[in-house]
Amino acid sequence: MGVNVDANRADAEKFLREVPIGFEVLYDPQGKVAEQFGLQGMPSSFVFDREGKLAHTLLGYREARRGEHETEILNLLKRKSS
Amino acid sequence: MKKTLFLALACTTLAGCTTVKPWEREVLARDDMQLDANALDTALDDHIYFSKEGTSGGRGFGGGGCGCN
Amino acid sequence: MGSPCEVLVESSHEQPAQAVASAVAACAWRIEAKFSRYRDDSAVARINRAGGETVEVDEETAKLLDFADHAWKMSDGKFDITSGVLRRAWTFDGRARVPSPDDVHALLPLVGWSRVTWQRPRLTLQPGMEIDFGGIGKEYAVDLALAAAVACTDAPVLVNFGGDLAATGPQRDGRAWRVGVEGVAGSHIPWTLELAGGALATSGDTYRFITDGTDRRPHILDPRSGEPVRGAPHSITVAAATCVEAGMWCTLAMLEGAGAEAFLAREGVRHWIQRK
Amino acid sequence: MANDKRIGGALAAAACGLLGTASPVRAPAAEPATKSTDGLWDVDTAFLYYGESDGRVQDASLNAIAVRDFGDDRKLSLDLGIDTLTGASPSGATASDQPQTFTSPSGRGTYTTNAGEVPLDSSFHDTRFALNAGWSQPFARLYTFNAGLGVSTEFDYQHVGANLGLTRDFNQRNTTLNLAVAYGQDKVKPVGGVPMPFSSMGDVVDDDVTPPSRSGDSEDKKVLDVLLGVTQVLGRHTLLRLNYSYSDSSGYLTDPYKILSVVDPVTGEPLVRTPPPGVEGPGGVYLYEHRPDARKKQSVYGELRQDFSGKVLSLGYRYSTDDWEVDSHTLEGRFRFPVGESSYLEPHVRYYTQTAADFYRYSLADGAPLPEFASADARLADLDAYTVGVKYARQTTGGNEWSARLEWYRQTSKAPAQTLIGNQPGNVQMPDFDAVILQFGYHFSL
Repeated sequence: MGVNVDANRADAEKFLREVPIGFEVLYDPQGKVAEQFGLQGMPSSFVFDREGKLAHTLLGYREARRGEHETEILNLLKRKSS
Repeated sequence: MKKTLFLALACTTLAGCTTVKPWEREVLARDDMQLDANALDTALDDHIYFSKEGTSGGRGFGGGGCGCN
Repeated sequence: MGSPCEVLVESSHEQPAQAVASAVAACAWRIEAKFSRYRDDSAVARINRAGGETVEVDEETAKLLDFADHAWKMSDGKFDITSGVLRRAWTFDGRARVPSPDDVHALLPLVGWSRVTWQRPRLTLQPGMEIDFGGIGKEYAVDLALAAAVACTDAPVLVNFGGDLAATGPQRDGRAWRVGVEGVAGSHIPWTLELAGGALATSGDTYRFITDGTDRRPHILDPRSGEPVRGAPHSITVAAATCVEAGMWCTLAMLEGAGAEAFLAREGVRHWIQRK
Repeated sequence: MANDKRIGGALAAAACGLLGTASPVRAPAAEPATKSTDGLWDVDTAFLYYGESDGRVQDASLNAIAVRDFGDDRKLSLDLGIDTLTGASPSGATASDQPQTFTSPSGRGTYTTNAGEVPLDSSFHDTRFALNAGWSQPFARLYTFNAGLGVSTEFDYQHVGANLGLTRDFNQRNTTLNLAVAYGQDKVKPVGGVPMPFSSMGDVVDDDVTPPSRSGDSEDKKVLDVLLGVTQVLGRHTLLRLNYSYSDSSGYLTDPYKILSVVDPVTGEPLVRTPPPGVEGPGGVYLYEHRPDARKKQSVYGELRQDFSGKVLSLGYRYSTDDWEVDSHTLEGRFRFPVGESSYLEPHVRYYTQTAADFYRYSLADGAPLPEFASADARLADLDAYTVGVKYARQTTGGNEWSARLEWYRQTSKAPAQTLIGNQPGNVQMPDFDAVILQFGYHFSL
């Protein structure tokens, strides 16, 4: 799920038309969610486990670390719900 | 003296500003808000002014490496 | 059509959405009425009742028969619209009933497109033979329904007939449609696929399977042996330009059994296969 | 089914036969493609024409900067420039009410300046090639490192340079500190050799003879630049950049082609000289200039960028001072505003003013002791310059951009009163000029 923090929603929609994505996007023009998570940089990703607990926080994005992140997520998915 | 003034100015800016949050940078992220938005124009201008005026540079290492001065 | 049908229209106005819904529903009902083997008044029922007599069929039925003929040739006889009579021995309703080899062999003379004379527009079946458009009909309905929707609106539309679906293109904001595919029975994770246009079809035992206690047997039968295909995946989902193609890929891949993955990979078809 | 048989085409054809024209034209299902800038060259090209009034210097140049992002902001940039310079530039000699004859820098011929005109040396034309390559990449999240190498070559000048830079973000990237160092090593190979300081312009010599008073073929120059910068976000719409830079040049900083007129200490009129019989040579006494062999320069640069709902104002100011006593102020402003959907206009103004170098002389008095250093180069006099221009840029439907820029530049200079001799204060003629800058640019990706 993506949280878009553009103050102007039209900017986000224009971008999404150019770069289609496959997940839900929520709009947070006031940055309330961002504030709540104490965002340190853009983009930031928060990975939650099956119990809804925050498992990983990823700050920024590096193509070089993509495999690492994928493995982390797959490991979380493999873990059975307790 | 000049140096001191400059450093004092820099310190003021560092401390005295409200922080812009990472998610509030959509304007600052625009191409036309980048300091190098006119990179090629300013590089060419710097080269011209380097060869026509007594001082150069300042913005970056502008305009050097030329026998025109 | 025996499965839930839905149409999604991305429009903020009610009127075009209504028009699309009506057009799609009309299309669905028409094809259901014409090609269902469960309805006595359908074109398929008329053919199956002919008892060895030659039947002259209309243009639309002829096209479907042509398509079935192509598919039979392409699959070296594995896809066969006359294989439905085998169902008399196999019942795919979840009950544990495994037929005896004799039951199956008794039915084999009634199976085989090679025993059929198809000379457009005339079709002659051997007495006791039946055809059905399972594996083609629903997919065909999806493609036609989408075409009908496009005729009514410019808005993005997705047509979903029981898991076989097609979309006009991405959603208005450019995002792909997200489609939930029922997971392997017993698992509660529905996995999602993205569809930015084109079609998806799914074939599998998600809904219908029987069990003999050890082996789950998918509802795909090899018409040449009368036996269920061994080693077939639990479900196959394929993306293609049209739903008819996607559905045919699913069926053909299912018929490959354990070789389903290799088959689809070799053909360069985008697919998702679930095995237990 | 035979294992090697492909049926995709046959199936598609069969489906087409079934669905006929009723099949809507649709894109095949595909995972959403992520638009990526990886593996693309981002290229900025420009053609620039610079032309001064009265047939003085004209320069035409072609420039291209290509940047390739190798992913994760690791960028390679290549910068290529070619320019051709023609026309005449002021030699440093004063105007006179008599025609003046000079020996050209090669020592092989003469040229004459009409009475009442500022002497220009028209033998000045050159082609310059410049190539710079740079690499920049982030590390440890908040740091960016960059390094570059550059070379340029002209008929009489060679430059090799290297630079290193480090950037660090602080304060949620609201503050960026930047430290950069550049080092350049240049070689000057003047036409006709390096003139000795204050040697007088000689008579014309034969092709196989070195002109008199030459100390050698070439001289070196080294330049070390250090830059310390702070970029501070002042608000959602405001950005401030402050730079402090220090530049240390050493070696041969003299212009080998510039001369000073020797004048009558009472009237201030150029001395008149008659070359020996049968010899061509200067009709006056002209001495080659001599500048100090070191220059330490400091400057402060500030730039403010402010967004006004889509319109961007940028204001720049530079103060520079050096141990040659050249102090300058530069003020610059640009205002970019959109015109329609895909174009923008950007007016530009610039004002520059400088004080004269302490060794600047309009001329030298005959018989007076020579100063330690002297130059009559107007670029080291009191000087004011204005630029007014406008740029228009338009985006193509493919996302590329072309632009056109027209600027007008006026420079006026003044010789400080204490450097004037005799009657000069009433009839000083400085080589003031107007120039136009015309630039066409095209920005694209490939």
